[in-house]
Amino acid sequence: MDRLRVSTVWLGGCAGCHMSFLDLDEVLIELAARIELVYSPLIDVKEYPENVDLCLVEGAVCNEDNLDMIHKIRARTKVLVSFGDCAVTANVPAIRNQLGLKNGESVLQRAYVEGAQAMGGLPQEPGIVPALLDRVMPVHEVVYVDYFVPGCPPPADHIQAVMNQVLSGAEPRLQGAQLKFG
Amino acid sequence: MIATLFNAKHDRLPKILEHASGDKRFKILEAHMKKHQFRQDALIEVLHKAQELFGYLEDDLLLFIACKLKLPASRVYGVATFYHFFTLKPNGRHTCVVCLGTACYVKGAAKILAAVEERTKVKAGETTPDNELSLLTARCIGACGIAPAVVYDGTVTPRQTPETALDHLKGWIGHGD
Amino acid sequence: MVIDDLTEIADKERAARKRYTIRCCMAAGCMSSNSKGVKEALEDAVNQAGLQQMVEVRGVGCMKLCCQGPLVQIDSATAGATFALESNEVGPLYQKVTPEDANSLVSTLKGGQTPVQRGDPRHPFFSAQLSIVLANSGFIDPERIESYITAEGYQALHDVLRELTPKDLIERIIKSGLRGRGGAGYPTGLKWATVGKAASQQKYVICNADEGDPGAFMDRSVLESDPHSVLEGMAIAAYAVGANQGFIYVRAEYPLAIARLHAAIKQAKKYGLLGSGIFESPFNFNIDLRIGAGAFVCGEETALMASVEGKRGTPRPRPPFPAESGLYNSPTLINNVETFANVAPIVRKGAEWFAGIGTEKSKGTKVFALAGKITNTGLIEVPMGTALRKIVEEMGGGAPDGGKIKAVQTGGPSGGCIPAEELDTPVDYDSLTKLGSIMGSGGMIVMDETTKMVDVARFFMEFCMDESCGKCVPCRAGTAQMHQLLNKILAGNATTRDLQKLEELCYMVKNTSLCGLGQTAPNPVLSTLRFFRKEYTDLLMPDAFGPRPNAVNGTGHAAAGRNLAPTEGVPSSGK
Amino acid sequence: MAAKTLTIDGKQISADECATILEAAADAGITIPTLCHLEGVYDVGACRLCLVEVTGISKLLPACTTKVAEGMEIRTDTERLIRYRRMTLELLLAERNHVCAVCVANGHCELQTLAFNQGVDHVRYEYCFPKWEVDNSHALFGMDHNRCLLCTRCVRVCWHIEGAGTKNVSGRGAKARIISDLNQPWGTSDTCTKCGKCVMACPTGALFYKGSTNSEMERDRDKLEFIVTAREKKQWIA
Repeated sequence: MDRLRVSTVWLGGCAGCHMSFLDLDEVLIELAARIELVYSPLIDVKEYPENVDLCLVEGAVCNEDNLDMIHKIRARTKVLVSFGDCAVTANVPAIRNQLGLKNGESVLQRAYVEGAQAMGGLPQEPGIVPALLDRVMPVHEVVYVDYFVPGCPPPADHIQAVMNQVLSGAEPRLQGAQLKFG
Repeated sequence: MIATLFNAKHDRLPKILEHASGDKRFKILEAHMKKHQFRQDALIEVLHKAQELFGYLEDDLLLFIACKLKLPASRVYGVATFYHFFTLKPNGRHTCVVCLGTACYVKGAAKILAAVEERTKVKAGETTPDNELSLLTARCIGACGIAPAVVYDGTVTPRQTPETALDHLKGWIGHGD
Repeated sequence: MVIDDLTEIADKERAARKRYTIRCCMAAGCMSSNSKGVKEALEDAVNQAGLQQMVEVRGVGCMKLCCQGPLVQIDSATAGATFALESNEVGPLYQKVTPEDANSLVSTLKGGQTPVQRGDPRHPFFSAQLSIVLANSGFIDPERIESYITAEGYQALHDVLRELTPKDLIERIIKSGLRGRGGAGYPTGLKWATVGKAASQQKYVICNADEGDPGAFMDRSVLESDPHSVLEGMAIAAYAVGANQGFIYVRAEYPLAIARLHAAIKQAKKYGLLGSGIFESPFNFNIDLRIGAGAFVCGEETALMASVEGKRGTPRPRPPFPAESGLYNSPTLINNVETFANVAPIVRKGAEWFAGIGTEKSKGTKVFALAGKITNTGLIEVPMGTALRKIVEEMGGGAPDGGKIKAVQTGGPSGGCIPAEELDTPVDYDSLTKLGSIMGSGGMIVMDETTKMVDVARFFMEFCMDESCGKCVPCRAGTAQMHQLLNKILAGNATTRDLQKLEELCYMVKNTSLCGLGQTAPNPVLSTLRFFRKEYTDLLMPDAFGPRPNAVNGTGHAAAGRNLAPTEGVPSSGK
Repeated sequence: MAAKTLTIDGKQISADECATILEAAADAGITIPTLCHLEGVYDVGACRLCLVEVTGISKLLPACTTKVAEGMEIRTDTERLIRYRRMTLELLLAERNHVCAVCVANGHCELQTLAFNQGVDHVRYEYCFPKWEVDNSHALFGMDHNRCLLCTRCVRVCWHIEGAGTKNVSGRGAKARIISDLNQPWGTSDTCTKCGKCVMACPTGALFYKGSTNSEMERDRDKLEFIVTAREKKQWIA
C-alpha cells in the first residue's frame, strides 16, 4: 500500500499548531505507518517536493517568503488544509493590519529598536530576511484552500479526527465545537 | 478606595450653564426650544437652530441642549452624529461643496473633486490648515439639470469643470505658497 | 372661508391680469444661474419703458428645460382665459437669459428685436409632455396662494368636504388606479383605506419629501413650483383617513423648497384652508414641517418616522406597518410628494379621467428628472407607458455631441441600468421591474458609451455603504464587502471566485436586510451584471488555483461537496 | 388569551397570540439562532440571524419581532436560511477584529459559539482590519470596540432596565460605535451607575470586567432576566 504523501508547513505563526500535532503522542506512531512525511519543519528536507497528497499549513501569509512558498505548495499539492487560526483567520500576526497598510517598517521599528533591550537595529539582510507584505493574509486569500481546521492551536484530538477522516477516505468534516476559533 | 471611585463627580454642566448665561446665542437657542415647548422630539429642529447660530455643534453645546430638553447626552450625541448635515467641528471661512450625485458624477464631478483636492492639498471632508477653506461633498443637491454643480459658500454654481472650479477657489486658497 | 371667497379671490386675480405676462423661472436650477437677477432686471426694464400697466413680471416655478436656464417666456393674454395654460397663448421662450438681456426682451413687446437665444416650445421635449402634477409649474407664482387659487386651487378640498364621505373619497382614489410615486408603487387608495379603517383617535399624515436618490429632483421642483398642490392633497388625504395632523419631511438640502413650503403653510392658515373648521366643516387639519438632516435612509418610512420623532433615523422591522402603528405608535399615512400632488386633480376631474391615462396597471402620468449625458436635461411629465426611447431620444434629444446612448439608469441607488437595446420598453412599474430596475421616484440618468458600468455599480454601492444606518448586519457589513469586491474587480485583482462571491452577497443582502435600503442596494450591481456582464469579466484575472468544477464556492466542507477519495492520488484506506 | 395554531419545521404547535415566532419556537423546543435578541429587553430585529421563511410571504421575517398568526407555516432550517446565517456570521467576523485566540471572552462568546454551530470554519470575505481603540478609563469595566457587533444589547439594558441612558450609538454604517454620554471616556461619564448590566448583556468580549484576561470573561446573564421578572411580574425567581 502506498503511504499518503503528507507535508506540514510553518508560515507566519508561533509553531503552536505543530506542537499540538506532536501532542498526538502515540497516535503519531500509528500515523507513521500510514503516511509519509515528505516535508515539514519536523524533518530535514530543504525543498518542497512535487506530488504531495496533503499539506497542513500553519501560519498566516506575512512576508515575501511565505507568499512564494504558498504558491509553490499549492502548485505541488493536491489537498491543502489551513491548519490553525493563523492560517484560517490570519489571527495574531494580522493584528498589525489594524495599524494600516504598509506598516512593515514601523512594526519592525517597534519590535527591534524601541523594544530592544540591547543593540537595537532593523534586521536587514537582503536575500535572507524576507520583506514584510503590506498586509498579513489568511492562506485562502492567496490560494485556494480545500479544508480548514481552526483552533489556536487545534487540539490534538481535532487533528486526530481530521487525520482519521482523511485516511479513511472521507472528507475531513469537523463539526460543532471542533470548529471553534481560538 | 472603591468609595472614592464611586463618588468622583465630573460636573461639567454647571460650568456650561454659567458660560451660557453670558452668551446671547444660547438665549436665542433657548427661546427656540421654548417655542417647541422643550419637547424632546424637537431635538433635530433644535440641533438645526444650534448649528445655524454657532456654525457647528461642540460638546458643550450638545450638553446644554441635552440638559434643556431633559434628554440623555448619549442620545443627543447619537442623533447629532447620525445625520450628515450636522458637523461637530468648525468649518473653514469658506466652503466648497462638490456635488457627487449621479448626474454630476457621470458628467465628471469626480474629476473636479480630484482637481480641487490636489490644489488645496486637503481631502473631502477636511479644512485647510489655515482655516480658509472646507472641502465637502454632497450626495445630490438636486441640481441635476445643471450638472456638474458645485456650491461655493452656499451659492449653487452650474456646469463646472476642474478649471472653473479652481478659478473660483483662487481667492480662497494658496495664501501660504 | 367659503367657496364664494375662493371665487372672489380668483376673480380679483383675473381682473388684475395685464396684457403681457413675462414669466421668469424662479426654481432652484435657474436661480443658480442668476434668474433672480434676470427677474429684477426685467422689472426695471418694464418700469423704464413705462409699461407697468401692460406687463406683469412673474416669478414662476420650474419651466422644465433646466439645461437652458435661466428661462423666460412671454405670454399675451386672450380675453376670458384664466391663465396662459392654453397653448395658443404661450409665447416665445427665451433661453440662457442674463440681466443684460432684459431691455431687449422688453423691447420685443413694442416690436423690437432681441438677440437672445430662442427655444422651441413645440419641441417634443414640451409637446410630448402631459401635465397633471406639473400643470401649474412654470405658470403660477408659487409664493402667492392667490395664484394657486386662481388655477382652481383648493376647489377639490372644498368639494370633498362638502360632497364626499371619507369612504366615497377613498373609493374614488382606488378607482383612479393611482399608485405611490415614491418607488414601490403600492396602490394609494388601498393604503388610505387601511389607515382609514384603523381604530384610533389620533392619526397622522406624512408627506415624504426626503428625495434622497441622487439624480432625482422631481419632488423638489413640485415643492418649489406648486407647494399648495401638495398641501391640498395632504388635507384631502387627512380627511379621507381621519387625521388631524400632518408633517412634511423635507430634506435640508432644499432650502428654497423649505422656504416656499413655510410661506405656503402660513398663507393657507391665514385663509383658513388649514387649521380648524376648514370650509366651515368640522374638519381640522394642521401641517408642520420637519427638516431632514442629510440621511438617505430617512426616505424609508419607518426611519422617516423615527426622524420626525427626533431620533436617529434607523428603520424598524415591519410588521407592524405604519398604517397600523406608525408615528408615535399611531396609524400613519405616508405618501410621497408627487402622489399627494395627484390627488386634487383626481378629485377635480374624476377617477375615470385619471384612469384613462397610462397603461392597464400604471395609471396617470409620471414626472421624471432627465439628466446625465443627454442633450435636454430637465423635468418631464409623461403618461405612464411612454417608451423609454421616446423619452430619451425624441424628448431628450439623445446623447450630446453625437454620442451614443449606452444605458439609462432609473430608480437611483435602488434601481438598475437599462441597456440601449431595451429602450423600447414602456415606462411603467411592471416593465421596469421585469428589467431588474424600478420606477423609483423618477430620476433618469442617461449614460453614454464613455460610461464604465462597473464603475457606476461601485458608485452606487459606495453611496449605499455610506448611507447605511448600520443597524442590521447584512446592509452594514455586506455593502462594505461588496464595495471592496467591486474595488478589487476594478483594480484588476479579482478572479471569477470574487465575482461569484459578489453575486452571492448581492442576493444575500437583498433577501436579509432589514429595510428597503439594504434590500435594494445590490440592484445596480445585479442589473449591470445582467446586461453588461462582459465589462466585469473583462476585468478579471486568471485564477490559477481556483475551485475545481464541482466545488461551489469553497465554503467549508458541505459546500465544497467533494470527497477526498475520488481525487486522484489520495488513496483511501482500503486501497 | 387566545391561542394560535401553527407549524414550525413541520411540527404542529399552539402558541399564545401575543407570542413571537421566536418564543413559540422556543416553547416547542426548536432553537432559532439569535444574537441581538436578549431576554428582558425589547427586540430590534437587527442581526438577521433569526430570519425564517413563512409560507405565502416572499420576504424573510425576523422571528424575534414577528408575531405568530393562525395557520402560519414556518421553516427555520432551509438550505437558504442556513447559508444566509453562515454568511451573516462571516460578515460579522470580517467586520471588526475578532481575534478569538487573545480575547477575554474566548470560550464564552456567543459569536464564537454561533460560528461553530453554523459550521463557519473560515471567513471568505476579506477581513476589514479597522482601527478601533479600547476604553479602559472606567474603574470597573472595559470596552473593546474591536469585538463589538453593534447588537445594541448594552444600549437597551442601560435604557430599559437600568434607565440611565449612558450608552447609545453614534455615527452610522460601519463607522457606528457604542458611546458613553457625549462620546467621552466611559470613566468620566456622569450618568453611568456602574451597575454592570451592559457587561452582563454583551455577547462577545466587547464589554468586560476589568482584570479579566484571556478566556476568563464569563457573565451571569440570568441576572438580567431575574431583574426584569422581579420588576414586571413581582416574582423573585433566584
